[in-house]
Amino acid sequence: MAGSGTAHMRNTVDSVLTVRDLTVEFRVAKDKIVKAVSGLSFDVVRGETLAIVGESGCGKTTLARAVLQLPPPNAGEVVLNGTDLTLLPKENLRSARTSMQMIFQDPISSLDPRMTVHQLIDEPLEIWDRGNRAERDERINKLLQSVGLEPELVLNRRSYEFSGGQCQRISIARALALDPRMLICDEPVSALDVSIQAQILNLLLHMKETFGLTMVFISHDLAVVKAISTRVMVMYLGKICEVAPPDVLYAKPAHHYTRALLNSVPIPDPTKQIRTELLQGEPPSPMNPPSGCRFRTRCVGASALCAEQEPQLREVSPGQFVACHHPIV
Amino acid sequence: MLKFKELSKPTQLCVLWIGLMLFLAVFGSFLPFEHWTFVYEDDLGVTPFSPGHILGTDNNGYDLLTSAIAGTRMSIFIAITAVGLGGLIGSALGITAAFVRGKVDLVLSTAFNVGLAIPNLVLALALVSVLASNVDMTVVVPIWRRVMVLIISLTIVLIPILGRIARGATLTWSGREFVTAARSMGMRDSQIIKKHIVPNVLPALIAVAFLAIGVVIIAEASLSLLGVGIPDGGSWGGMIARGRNDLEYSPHVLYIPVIFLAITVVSTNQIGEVLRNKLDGREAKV
Amino acid sequence: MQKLSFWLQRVSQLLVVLLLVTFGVSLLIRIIPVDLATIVMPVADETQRAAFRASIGLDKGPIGYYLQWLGNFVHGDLGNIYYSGGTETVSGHLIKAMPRSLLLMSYTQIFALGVAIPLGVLSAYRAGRRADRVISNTLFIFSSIPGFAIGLILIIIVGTKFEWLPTLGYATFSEGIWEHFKHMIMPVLSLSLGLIAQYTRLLRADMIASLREDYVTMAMSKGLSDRRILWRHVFRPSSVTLFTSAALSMGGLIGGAIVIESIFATYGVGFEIFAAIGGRQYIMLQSCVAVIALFYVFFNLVVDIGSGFVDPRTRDRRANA
Amino acid sequence: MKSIFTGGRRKVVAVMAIALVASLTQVSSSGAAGADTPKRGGNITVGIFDSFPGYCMADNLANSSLMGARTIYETWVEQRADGKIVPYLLKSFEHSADNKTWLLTVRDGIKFHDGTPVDATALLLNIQALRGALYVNGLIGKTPKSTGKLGTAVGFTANIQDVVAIGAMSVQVSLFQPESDYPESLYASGRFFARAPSQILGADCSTKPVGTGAFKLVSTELTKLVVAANPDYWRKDAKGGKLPYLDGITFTFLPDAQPRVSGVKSGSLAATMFTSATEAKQIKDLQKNKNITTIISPTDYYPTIWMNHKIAPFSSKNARLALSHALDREKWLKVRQKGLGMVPDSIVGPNNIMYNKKNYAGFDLAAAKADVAAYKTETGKDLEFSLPYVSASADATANAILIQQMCAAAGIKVNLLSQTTAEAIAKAFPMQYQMLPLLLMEGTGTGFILPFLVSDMSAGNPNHFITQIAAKVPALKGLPVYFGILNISSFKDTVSENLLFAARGESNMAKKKKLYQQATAQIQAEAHVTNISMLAYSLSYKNLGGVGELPLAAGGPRRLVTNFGIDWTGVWSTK
Repeated sequence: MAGSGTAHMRNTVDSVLTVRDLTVEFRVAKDKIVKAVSGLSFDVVRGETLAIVGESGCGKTTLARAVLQLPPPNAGEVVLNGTDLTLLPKENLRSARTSMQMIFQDPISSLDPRMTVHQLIDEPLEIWDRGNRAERDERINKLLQSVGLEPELVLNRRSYEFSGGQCQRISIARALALDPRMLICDEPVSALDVSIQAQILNLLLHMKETFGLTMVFISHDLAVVKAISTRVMVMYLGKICEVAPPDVLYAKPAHHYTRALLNSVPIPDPTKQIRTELLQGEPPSPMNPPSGCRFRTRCVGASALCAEQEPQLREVSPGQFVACHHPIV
Repeated sequence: MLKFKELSKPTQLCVLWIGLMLFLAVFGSFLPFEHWTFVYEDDLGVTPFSPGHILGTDNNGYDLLTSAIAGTRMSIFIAITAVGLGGLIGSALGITAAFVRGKVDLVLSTAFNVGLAIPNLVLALALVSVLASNVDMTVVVPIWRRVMVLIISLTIVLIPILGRIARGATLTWSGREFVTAARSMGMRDSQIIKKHIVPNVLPALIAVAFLAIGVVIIAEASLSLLGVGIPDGGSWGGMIARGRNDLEYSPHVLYIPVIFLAITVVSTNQIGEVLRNKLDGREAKV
Repeated sequence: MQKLSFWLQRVSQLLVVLLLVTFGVSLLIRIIPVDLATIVMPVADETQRAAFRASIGLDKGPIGYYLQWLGNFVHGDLGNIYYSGGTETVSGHLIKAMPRSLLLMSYTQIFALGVAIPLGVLSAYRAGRRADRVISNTLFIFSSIPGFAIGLILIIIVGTKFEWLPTLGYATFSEGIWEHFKHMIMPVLSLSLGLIAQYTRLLRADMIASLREDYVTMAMSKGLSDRRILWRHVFRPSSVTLFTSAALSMGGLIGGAIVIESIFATYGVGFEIFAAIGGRQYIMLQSCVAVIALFYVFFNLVVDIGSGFVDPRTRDRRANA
Repeated sequence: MKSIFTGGRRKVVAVMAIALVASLTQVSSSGAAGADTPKRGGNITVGIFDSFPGYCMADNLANSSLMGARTIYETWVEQRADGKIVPYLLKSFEHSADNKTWLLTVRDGIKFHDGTPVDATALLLNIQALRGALYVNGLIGKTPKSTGKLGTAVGFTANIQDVVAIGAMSVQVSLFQPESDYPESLYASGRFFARAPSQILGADCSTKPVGTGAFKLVSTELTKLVVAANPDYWRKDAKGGKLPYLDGITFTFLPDAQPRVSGVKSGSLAATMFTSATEAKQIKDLQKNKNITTIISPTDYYPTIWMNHKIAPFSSKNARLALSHALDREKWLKVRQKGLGMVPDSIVGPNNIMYNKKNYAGFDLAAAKADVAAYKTETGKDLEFSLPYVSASADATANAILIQQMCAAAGIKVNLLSQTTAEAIAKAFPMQYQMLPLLLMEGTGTGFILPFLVSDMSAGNPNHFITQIAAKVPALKGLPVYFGILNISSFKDTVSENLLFAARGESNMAKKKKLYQQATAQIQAEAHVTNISMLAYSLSYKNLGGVGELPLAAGGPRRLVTNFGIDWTGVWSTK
């Protein structure tokens, strides 16, 4: 049922980021192509937080990196503030990237172990020559304070002296150093302890308000994105399954995959009956995805049609778009 | 990063020995000794601790202390130059291959594999013998040119070894997210290599380079022993080659250069090892 | 299916390496600024030299020369050795020399592994204790003494002082098994001491890592004997790395063997290469290097196949590397 | 300076005396071993320091590999211990009154290894092959081309005008110039052996040696010669028993001294040869070893420094004298040869008929400096030359460095020119170096010395067949160069040349000696060639009996150890 389509696109002037027909493929060997992202489109409106959710390996991270042109996608366009990044020459791309920063999954690996916190946060400022030494130092202090770190205590220490949560705070401070309009968070909390997760999520929400950010938030965990997102997009094997506001999606999922994902979230209430429809088996290989709907091999509602024809996104309720031949009503 | 006092006793000794070797290599020629080929005609093949010859003489009448110092200069010079050049070129190629990927990587990796498919010593022998052949066989090839040929050959041998290590290390490091982060910040590739890749790859390469110095010293000695080194240039290998024919009755002529060589190789290996462990230790913390 | 294509790919990769190595060496020989015929046959007249040039394709360009050499090589014609009295074929020399070198290297490997395995297991079992320290430090020093120095010292002590072993030459099996081994002991010792250190260290590190694995703790908690755990659960998985490294060290061994064979006058492939260089028989040199590269590539393949069968993870790791 | 000089010399003499006594005692000790009865059987390995490039006329086997070849081959004549040349495969040689015609008669009943008889035809073919007659004929299409190319033997035999068979067993040699000691030329210091006609005319002349010797070829390659006993060998031991005693010998090429020393000590080698040119230390060490017998040859080998007269700087007499005066021969003998050998005071040794100290430019630093200054005045240049040396040998390198230092002291700059042995030999004939130290002259006679000191061994005779054919056939135009190819200094001194040829023809020994000595004085006055030392060869062995005991076929003892080692026919293994 996972399929293509552009019905969910809003095409407003407020779109900060518009992605159309994005395709990313890797050649791993001769005649072996991993189709990580296939003809995917979405847009992000100013001030919005788009959550992209899916199982590990569904192409979320690839998608995020392709948006940043790291590496550039094989096809499709990525329009950021009215500029198609895929058409930009290298040098212009370099400066265009600054308005869109990324937070990574592994907080430790995203910081160079050889550099002090001061050097780490100073680095983007230095690249773009933002202000003189004193101005930059002031900005670094402010950024650190805003992410909840005490500048005097941390400035001259190196990343391996910090915990994961602290590293993620440093990453956030660094990402914000260039005043980006947009922040792409690639599973920023999945490597952290649950207690720290909430702190970082709150920090991100706080930062979003303070800095007026537009965010793309990637996660494999529907529970995490519930509080933070304004729109949720569910992905399966490089395709979109469903796009909807979180309250609609959580209450009334229209796609069998979304429902299965929701079912896998543990329910803290022991009185509630355990829902039966859980995902079975492993996702198929992205090298050789199923025909028609890519989810059909694991779908309880699959029919012959699903194998023949790829479902297109269509609106099933206001703001809720689903790519399925047999949506749950 | 590494403090001398924190090192273990044996490692300290190794560092001191290497320091001594470097001192002899640099200032050896200013010491008040005759040239190493000076013939002490009344002291042929005297044993160590003889008056006037603390390490004895060989059967050519050469003083072994002076020879060893001259040998230090030549061997250390050859080793450091070859490892330096090989490391520089090898790591440049290795880093480029791993960073650029794609066709460049394919070409360079294949080139490394080709270089590695020939055993070191065979490659060095072939290179030295081909490169050192004089165009006009009645024209003398000066010592400095033969030293150059030897260094170039050993460098060529080292390039694929060090290149492959640099490539591997770069692959690991350039996969780290801070490299992606730097890119997303708008950093130029050249800057990323300079600021993030090289500083992270370098320590591992330096550790390997220390090990490579030992390899080069032994390779040079082997070449000298086979008679394609610098026989009249005075290196440890040359001393061993000279001492080899006398080993039945003047074994000290063989032992002395072997001791110098072995202690130096032990020292560079030990220092390389310590450096590597130090780096591994830090890596483990990350 | 996938496996087959993996092997095909691997073999074709190695073939490319082989072709490039041989082409590189043939180029090397073409860049000698002097007339090759004059160098290879200093004692000959112009007609002989001209015939020589034509016969090996020196009158053609570098690629034509290489193709002709390759054609001959594939057909087993590795060229000739020229001297004042006539010619000898390189293949004739190699056929005689090859078994000696292969035997020398096999004995060296067997001996090195035979010593390194117990030492490695012992020092891993006793990691950090006295036995481990003594083994590690002794081997560390041994690994820093070049093989030829060990060989020369052995000659003084074992050969001429006590007259226990012959100091040079090679004895075929037909001259007696014991005679054969007597000639091999000292060269094998000189070549293997460095390897023993290398293997022991490798095995020790690998086994110490394995000893920390959960399944070992599990086995211990089941109450299995130390000996059984050590050999069955720890040594077995570690041995793959060891044997891989052993096969890959063959190339280095050939290099070391050149010096050792010239000291002990074993007249193996190493000595042939040395003689080729000493006599400036560059055609012979080219063919010898090609043969060695062939062996190197062969051992690489053996490693791939071997480790692929023993442990599929290794194969994947190697394929990714 | 002077006192050191004489003191050193006294020391040298003392050392020489010791060496001589030592070698004599060893001869007698091996004589004592002769009391044992010979033991039959056994295979031994012998270490040598030269390789086996081939066995045809043009393949110049070097000294120690000649020892191997001479187990297969025998010479027509032999040299007795006292230096006299006596018949060996020949029954007799007779000469005409003018010493220009020699009748050589072959011994009866000897067969080559291939079963063909040794007769007049075989002798004739051997001499013709040496002269190059077969080669020349081959070129014009009469005999197979496989007879090989021309060798330096052409120079040795250039005085032969004609050679014809007289009956089944005799050959008559006619000479252009008289030679009162022609058999010495036929001996050529042990190099002109009897090759079977099948070998000479066969396609494998270089690789399939067929002779009359006590051993037959099993296999040969560059580095190794394997021979096995010849069951039909013609000579018998004192009791009429079959010879040889040994089943077989393997001669192994071991260029470095160390494997040979440890080989003979450990028993891997039954015997091995050394040269005092580079291996005096090893010889002296082995002399001290009680289990090993070491025999040293007389110091009858005169390694010469050949200075190329065709090119600068040694086209100048000043340069030649400077080099000759600069060489501190006392120091050389002491340092490089450990006293084993002799300080030369003539271009040949005292046992040689040509020995004459007159005009010899010995070590004299002041004179050397004066010569260098004179050279500078003459040419306006500083004296400088390249010294070729075999860099693969550490000892040869040390030799070269010492010469360099000695020259530096006199103000002569020496550049060391690294070469392989094969290159050095290839470039020496004809000479392409500025100078080259090379052992060529040897012995007590002049048979192996004269060709190196005259410009044309045929004395420019227009009747020589090569000269005649070369005038007609364009392809052979360069051939007469072979008459003087052995004179690698490339000098032509008519005064000394005439004296040498006159001496060669003279029958009166006193007159002959005087003429030779005059020639030597002339060559030394012009410093055409010089030298730095005289040297010896040695053989060390263990568990062998009968070394040097078998007398010559014509009676009398053979010379014990020479540059080609010993005769292996009567040797047995005591192991």
